[in-house]
Amino acid sequence: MQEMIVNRLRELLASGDYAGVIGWSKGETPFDRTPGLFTEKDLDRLCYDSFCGSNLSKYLIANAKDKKVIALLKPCDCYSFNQMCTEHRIQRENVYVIGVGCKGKIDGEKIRNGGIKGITGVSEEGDLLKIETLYGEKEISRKDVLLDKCLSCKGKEHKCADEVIGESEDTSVGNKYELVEKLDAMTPEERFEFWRGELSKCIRCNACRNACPACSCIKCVFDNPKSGVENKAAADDFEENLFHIIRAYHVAGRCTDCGECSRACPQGIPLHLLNRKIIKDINELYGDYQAGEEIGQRHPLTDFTFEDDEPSVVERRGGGK
Amino acid sequence: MSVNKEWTPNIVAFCCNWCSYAGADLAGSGRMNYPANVKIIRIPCSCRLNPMFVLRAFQRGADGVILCGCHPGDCHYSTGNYYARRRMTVLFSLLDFMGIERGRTRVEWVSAAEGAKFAATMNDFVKTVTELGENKKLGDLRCKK
Amino acid sequence: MMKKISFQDLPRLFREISETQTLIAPIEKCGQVNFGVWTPDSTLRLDALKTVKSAKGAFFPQVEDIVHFRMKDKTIDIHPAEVLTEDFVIFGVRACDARSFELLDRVFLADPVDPFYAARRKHGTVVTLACNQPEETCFCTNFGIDAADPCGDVTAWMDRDTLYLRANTEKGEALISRLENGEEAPVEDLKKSIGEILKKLPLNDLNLTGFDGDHLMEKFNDPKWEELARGCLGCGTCTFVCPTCQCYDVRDFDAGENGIQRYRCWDSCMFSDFTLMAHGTNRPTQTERFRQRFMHKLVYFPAKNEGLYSCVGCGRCLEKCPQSIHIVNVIKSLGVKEDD
Amino acid sequence: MTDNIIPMLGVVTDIRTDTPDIKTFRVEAVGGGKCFEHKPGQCAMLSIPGVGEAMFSITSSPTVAGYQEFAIKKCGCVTEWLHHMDVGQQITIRGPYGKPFPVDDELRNKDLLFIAGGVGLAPLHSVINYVLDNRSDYGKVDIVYGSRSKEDLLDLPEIQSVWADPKSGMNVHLTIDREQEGWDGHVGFVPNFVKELDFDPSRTVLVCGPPIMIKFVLEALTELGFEKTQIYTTMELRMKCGVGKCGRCNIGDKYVCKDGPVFRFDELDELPAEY
Repeated sequence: MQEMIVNRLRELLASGDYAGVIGWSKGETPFDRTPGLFTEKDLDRLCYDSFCGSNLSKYLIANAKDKKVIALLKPCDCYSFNQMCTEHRIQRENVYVIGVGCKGKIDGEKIRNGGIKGITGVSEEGDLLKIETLYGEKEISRKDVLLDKCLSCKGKEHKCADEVIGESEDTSVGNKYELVEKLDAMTPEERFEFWRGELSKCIRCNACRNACPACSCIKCVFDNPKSGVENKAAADDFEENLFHIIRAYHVAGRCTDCGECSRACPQGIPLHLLNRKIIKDINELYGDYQAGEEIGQRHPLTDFTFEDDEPSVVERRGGGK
Repeated sequence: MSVNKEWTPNIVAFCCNWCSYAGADLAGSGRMNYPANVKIIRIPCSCRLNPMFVLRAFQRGADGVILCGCHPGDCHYSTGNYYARRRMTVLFSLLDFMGIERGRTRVEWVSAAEGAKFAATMNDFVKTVTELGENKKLGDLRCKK
Repeated sequence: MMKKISFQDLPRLFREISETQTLIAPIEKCGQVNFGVWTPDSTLRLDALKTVKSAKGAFFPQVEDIVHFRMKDKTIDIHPAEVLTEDFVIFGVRACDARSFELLDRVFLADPVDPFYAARRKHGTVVTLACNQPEETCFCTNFGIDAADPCGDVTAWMDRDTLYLRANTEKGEALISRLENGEEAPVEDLKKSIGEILKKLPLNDLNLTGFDGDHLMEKFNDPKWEELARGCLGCGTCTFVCPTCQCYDVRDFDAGENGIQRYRCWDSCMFSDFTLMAHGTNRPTQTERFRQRFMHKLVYFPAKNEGLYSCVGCGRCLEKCPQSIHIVNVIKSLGVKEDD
Repeated sequence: MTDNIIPMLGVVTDIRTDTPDIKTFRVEAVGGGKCFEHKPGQCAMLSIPGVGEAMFSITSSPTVAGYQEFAIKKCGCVTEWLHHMDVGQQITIRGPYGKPFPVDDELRNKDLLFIAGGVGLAPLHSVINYVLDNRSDYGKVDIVYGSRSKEDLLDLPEIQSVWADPKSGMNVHLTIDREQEGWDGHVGFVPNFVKELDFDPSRTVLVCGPPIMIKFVLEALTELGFEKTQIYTTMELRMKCGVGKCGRCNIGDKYVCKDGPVFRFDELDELPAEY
């Protein structure tokens, strides 16, 4: 598929209409895939395979501002792209979207955390990953090491592609709200303990914010000394909570559930659960809504009906008391 | 949790200028009692309540936060409270999801004529929060006395 | 003198140590291993090669109060925070992190000495641990670090069910003298087998020629920076997991009636507001901020410190950068190529 | 032991409004007298707890007994607060930081030329007064100072009555950017003025002002035949610690707070142009 993509890109770039293509290149370790804007001359470094898990749509804000570019987007990245077009952060006409086929992306961290160490090479054979390590060869099923976001795959359709190259597969398994429901069923004390444990790992590196396609403010409240919440470090438990509540709430209704926050987090905090809880609430209270489904949607928190539930509905709904 | 007998909760009430704030006035001039530990902050409309204000109140030592605005349909700006209603619902649900007791946050619609309702609401809210005890989950330790 | 203790008895030793001083060790919490205060309930993970955050936090904590103020009318009361006066032990530091302490010393113990850091160094005993299973992201060998025989007050080796320990300093001696004597041979064997693996590490042969003060402007003006930085998100992950990054910010927290707490906290040169002043910033683009980070590690720091690089090859940035951009890319891209 | 990062108390004993956006603050120790001794060109960290801390150059000469002065332009959070404060307010102060101008070494017995623009006079002010108080140690002295308008000239009364006094043995050349009623002096930008004045290239130059002015002054001086080794300047970057540790003011292998802020232009040539 990579060859097909590169050949097509060569054709498109030769027309001179585009300044380059937003894609991935290989790096040092078998899992390293670094995003960047590739021009005709470094196109041979462009790579697309099972490790290109990162969402490239956010790079279009900076790169498609004053020039036309081509973007390689996986089905899930298309939602973020549409959402940013809706918010006028990206000019749709400046981007030629090539939808690239995706059968789920592999999480290097999951392989490492699974106890396979010293990985020097990975090759795919159907559903099996053959892993060369400093300590001998190992095998692992591809399905077991997919990125978390692939397990809640939104489907194989590219929602915004100008053309599609390659086949996609829906890799979702089970109910994506399973963990949210599990937490909902706990008592407030248990929930609080769960989040305290997770959030106490936060190092305030801002990776979740900077990776998030919905976090596209030019000046973030957390960088603004006048906001009163500009604290670079979690000097107190409260600040960890504050940061993540504000961040989750700020993308409420706009979050496409792309999972970049959890993928980027160096401490493995399941940040997407906060967003997913909001999505679940919105769906249940205000009707099914998927941010980024199409360009120009009005999201539920900038909308209302006369018959909306009162906020006290939170107290009446199920879950542990 | 042992509740000190001396302890009374800190309540922050955000009140819409056009209704609940006047409602509070009416409660006052009508000599209706409501606890003195309710601190009223006047806002131009219930939808002015930035969710960050709620968190900020908790940070600075509030034990409960209540938003009072015009009854749905009566908003001075016609639709502000409808937006506020959705926003607060989602916020309160998120706080609940993080393990913050549900009773610490509330929204009530109180019109300018409902002085009695204002007093009753505050009495009830203070009672609920008093039962919940001190807010230990969502405050900044450096602000604690 | 080599000492030994079986893993079975380790909790007992830890309990003994923790009775008199704080014991910091790699502990698993919510699925991640970080250095933390050991208690009998903690999940000790000496087998984890790399903690997410490095061990530098034991001496240079992420957040540290420095002074407290109270203001009344026009007057101010100043209460400096107290420096550490109690001993502590940090157990299970790997060779790379142990070297990072020496690099931090170059900054914080340089004139004028940082009192908070100096006190922690004085009261801390470092127990290092040899790396039985180095990983593909390790490249400490490039910086003359021996993962088979790390420095520190005490060096420890894990051999099957026994931990061998050797004191290197008086502080170390005091800590482990109570243990029974151990044999040298198993440790020698272990060192040999670790040495064999170290030789096979894929990132062993980084060419650092030309990364020095003499080539400062040449490296600074290299056109490749833009390409290297183009995927950088500008988050602080690499900085915060890095054992040698030492930039900090000083901030005030206004706690109302409780006065004002001035604290310092880790900061990142990758953040857009790092050098922001009222009239703007001198590094307006991410490329410049990215360049600053790596120029500092590979050129500025060695220029000031007899060629010592401010990188220890721990490989945390390789594992943790959300977009896989790291120091090895920089060294390979800007360095002298074999065929040049 | 903690004195290099823990501040001491200072009291603001006088506030003078110099221009619409610059005020000069006199700072003394709480019991009276100077907070510390300093050398011309050094800086100090002033702070208001809860607002922030910032580095300012010390405007007064070390020869002044009993206090230090800071000319501060209103441009950010801290400076804004300082501008609103009243006499008697306590602030915190720590310092002195940085390398001073080499007034007792390289500058001694030299013919000096000071070039300043706007609030850039602040750090040079200290040197000029130091030179004035030790007049016999230095040769000819010329001061070129320019600002946007007459009102924006810092310390005009002092310049006119002390520095321009023939007894001082110094020549003062003032300029403003645009024609203005009540101004019969020179009009034009500082770099051009320097060229017009055609100084002898044997002088040692101390220059401070906005970066763009410094750039063109440097060009003008080069045109006149000056070498970079004769020209000193002082830099300003964001600083937090003041002791070369927090990493903020790092340029090349130098920390501006510790290795600067005074640099000779040939030294700057060896540094990346990130200032």
